[in-house]
Amino acid sequence: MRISKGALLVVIAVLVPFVVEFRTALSWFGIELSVLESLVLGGAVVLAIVLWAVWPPNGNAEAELSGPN
Amino acid sequence: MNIHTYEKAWLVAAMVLIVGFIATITYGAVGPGIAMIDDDAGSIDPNEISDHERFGETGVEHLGGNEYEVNVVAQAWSYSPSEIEVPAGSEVTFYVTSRDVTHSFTVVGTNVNTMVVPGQISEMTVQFDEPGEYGILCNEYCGEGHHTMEGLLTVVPEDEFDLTELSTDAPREVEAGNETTINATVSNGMQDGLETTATLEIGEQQYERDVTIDGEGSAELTFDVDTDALGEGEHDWTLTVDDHEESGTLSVVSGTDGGDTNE
Amino acid sequence: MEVTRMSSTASRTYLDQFPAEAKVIKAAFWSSFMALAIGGLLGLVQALHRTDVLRFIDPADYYTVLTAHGVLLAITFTIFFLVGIFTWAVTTSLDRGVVDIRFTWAWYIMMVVGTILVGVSILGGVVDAIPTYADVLFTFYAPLQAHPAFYVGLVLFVVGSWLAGADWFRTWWAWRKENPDERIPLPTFMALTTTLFWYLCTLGVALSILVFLLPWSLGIVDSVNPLLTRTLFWYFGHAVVYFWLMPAYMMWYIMLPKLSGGKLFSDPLARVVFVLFLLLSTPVGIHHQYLDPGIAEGYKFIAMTNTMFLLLPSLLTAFTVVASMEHGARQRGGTGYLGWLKALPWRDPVFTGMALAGLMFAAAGFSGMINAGMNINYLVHNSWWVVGHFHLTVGTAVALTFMAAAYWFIPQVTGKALWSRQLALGQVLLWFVGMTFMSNAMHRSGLFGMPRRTAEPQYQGFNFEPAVGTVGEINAQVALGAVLLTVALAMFLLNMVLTSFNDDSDSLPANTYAGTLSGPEDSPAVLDNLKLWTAIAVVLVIVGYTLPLASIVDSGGLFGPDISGFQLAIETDPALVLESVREVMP
Amino acid sequence: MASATEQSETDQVREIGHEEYDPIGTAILIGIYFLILVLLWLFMYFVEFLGNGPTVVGALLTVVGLA
Repeated sequence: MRISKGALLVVIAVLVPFVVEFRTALSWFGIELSVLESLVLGGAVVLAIVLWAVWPPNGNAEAELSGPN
Repeated sequence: MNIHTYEKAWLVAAMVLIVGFIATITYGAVGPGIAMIDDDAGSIDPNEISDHERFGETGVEHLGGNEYEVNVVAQAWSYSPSEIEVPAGSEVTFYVTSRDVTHSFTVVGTNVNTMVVPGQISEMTVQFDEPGEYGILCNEYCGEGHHTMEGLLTVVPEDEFDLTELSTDAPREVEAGNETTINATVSNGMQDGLETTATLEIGEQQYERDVTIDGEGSAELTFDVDTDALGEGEHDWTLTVDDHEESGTLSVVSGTDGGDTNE
Repeated sequence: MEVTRMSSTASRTYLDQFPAEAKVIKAAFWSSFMALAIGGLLGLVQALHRTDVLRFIDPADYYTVLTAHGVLLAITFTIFFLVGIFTWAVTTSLDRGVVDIRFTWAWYIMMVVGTILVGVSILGGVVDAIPTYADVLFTFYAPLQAHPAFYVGLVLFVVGSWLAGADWFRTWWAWRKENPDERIPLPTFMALTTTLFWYLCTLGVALSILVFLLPWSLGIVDSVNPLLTRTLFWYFGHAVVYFWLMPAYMMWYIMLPKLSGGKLFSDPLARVVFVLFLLLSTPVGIHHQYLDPGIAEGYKFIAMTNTMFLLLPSLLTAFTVVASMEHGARQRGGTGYLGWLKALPWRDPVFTGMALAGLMFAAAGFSGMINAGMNINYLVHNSWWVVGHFHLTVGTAVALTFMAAAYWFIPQVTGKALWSRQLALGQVLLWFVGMTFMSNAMHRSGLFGMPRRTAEPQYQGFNFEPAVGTVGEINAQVALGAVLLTVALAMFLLNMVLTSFNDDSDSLPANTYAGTLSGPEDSPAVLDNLKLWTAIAVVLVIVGYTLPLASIVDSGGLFGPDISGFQLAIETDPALVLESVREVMP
Repeated sequence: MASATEQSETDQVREIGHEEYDPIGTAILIGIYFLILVLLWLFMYFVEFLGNGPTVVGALLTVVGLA
């Protein structure tokens, strides 16, 4: 784990407002996402973050950081 | 006191932010000229609204030029008038007061919004440049029917707007052979004079009158109707002045059936 | 001083130190949780009704539910928690108990009686057997009239809170005699300054109720001046939001740094912040009346300027608190410009709840700035935007901090370990996510004119036109958020109940709060001069309010122009409805 | 629950005093917050609000007209 499970959950939670408002922001540029597309997008981002988090750390710096958590 | 450099910088930035906000608001007041609801319109006794010079008769009034005044009374759970029509390109001043509890007069999707507190008169001046249709709603809780309190504001193209009112006085039944008249009153709510044509259609017949009315004036029109030409039976009539219409039915009956009931 | 005190109590819980006070605090917390449970559930009923997802109450009853939701959550939940936490803060930081525990119980019971009176009078709106009526929402704007019991209950509750304040002052005076040369410990300083502005602001609502509304509801006086009582309400109504916010601030200042593993960055600045709140909380209430007739634009501008400067203490708090967290993270081994964030104890629900509450408050700060901006108020006034705003402030910054704090405090005052930390962590995260959905949609819908306080915002003559998406999507977001919040609420209550029955009392943390990097000795002694700050606060109030109040009384009369009371219920006043119908008929 | 206070103490890997502590991360975060506030304020005021007309105007308008 690159970050603690608690921190991972927090990151995912904090992501929610960004996913929700991403749609609004895109619409100013004329791109209209449907609710489903937003959900898929959000899911993809969460998946990417989870993958990043659980990927075995490939450097010593990461291992050191995950210690205190 | 020992304050960290970053914190000092943040203190300065926070002050800049605050002053910037105040500056923006001040710009809004001076630049685009946004005025707040004020105490200019004074107070009013809610029990005397009906006799009040302004609110005794609610609705749109023409002040001259492109300036209008709209007097509105809010009460649980409606506005009087509930439908308001003003022309595009006009400057409209709303005066709103409440007969009972606190309401609001909020034009949906715009920055036209005021609380309506009983005992006080809200005054706000708004420029309507484009035609459009806006809902009006009450956004302050005013009792169980609060959510049903609504109105409609229509901004019509300038050339479709007038404050002409048409009312008619016509018999329902007339004896064949007798002369009868259909009377109409055309009033002009605008300050400018009105020149138009009134048209009465009854059966196959058509009568026309040119009307000229001064600002804030009215004209009485009398149309003599030839009952012989109509013949016995029911005759629908329509009186038209610009796009205002009044209609009714005149029955021509034989002399023995009944009298000339002019109601 | 602080360090020695903390080490002397290092392994003891609050219950060990102050068993008698712990009982009152526990009672206050549970009163608070009961209000939260009922009020929260009613919130779900409203959210589902308004958004047309599920309607099982009469639209008229919606307003009874809304009144109960507002009063129970904004007043009862917050203030019961506050009196508990302030009693903890004063006794813990002074390291002495209250002067007379019977007095402490007396004010607590008085507040409970007040709450019950208010609750029952509101309940009368839906239960026919109770002959009361109080569908006046938590703002009770005259001439909407409630049953006298409603006003009496509010007065009892507020007077109870005054006595609570007196209790803290007495405790402090007693400590002062024994420690004449000490600086006031920070938590006590926070409690006392908050109490002072509470006294100042509640004078307005007390005046409004005792002189005008209560005599009027009893029929002793015939009428009231609606603008006057409304202005007196908001004289109190803005400071009250800071009153319920201050315990959350206290938690962020004295608990968050400790939980992060560090120390409070600056004690002197914390004092400055609380002094600023004492000075500026009250003379700003007119910013709730930007769109009121009868108040001159100049007074609104003055209120706006004061309000904008009231941002300063909150902005300073943001820096101090985050810096304290960063200090903790770095002591725990965090490195880098932002990498230290990973070293914070995110698994700890107490920490995470408070940190997320603080994050939400940063967002709320922004919508609050919009609300404060005088003319931009035309855009958002009384729209759902405002509801979105205060669900971020009182509904998250305060409520989530309180819930997170409860995970620490309930073990402290009961001597029982928290039942489940995992459930607690899930709960604070779920609350955050639920509120994100609900509040975000509310803010957005306010921008296209969706009104607040409206049972069924669906109109005959027009439709709302959102800039993005549809009204249906907005409603779905609100309903989803409300459901998530309700689940989070249930998780919280379950954890609290099971903690109370928990047999495990091992490994309880000691009753400590954060030390400071820069202590009180770094701050000028004048900061502790409460008399001086109170005097300045009074002067500011006089400056801010004398002229507007004088002009309101001058134009509308002290008791108003014979305005009778209205209890606008469809069943009780058919004549009024008829009149309305007649009015709209051509 | 014990970890809320005790873990934080046992977790401490070093002691940082007031003089040596440099809250650079806080400065960055607060700087980002500042930027967000400024941009959102400008957006809300000049796009959402002023673009949401008609708006209530007053006597000041004539002053601007003359200017």
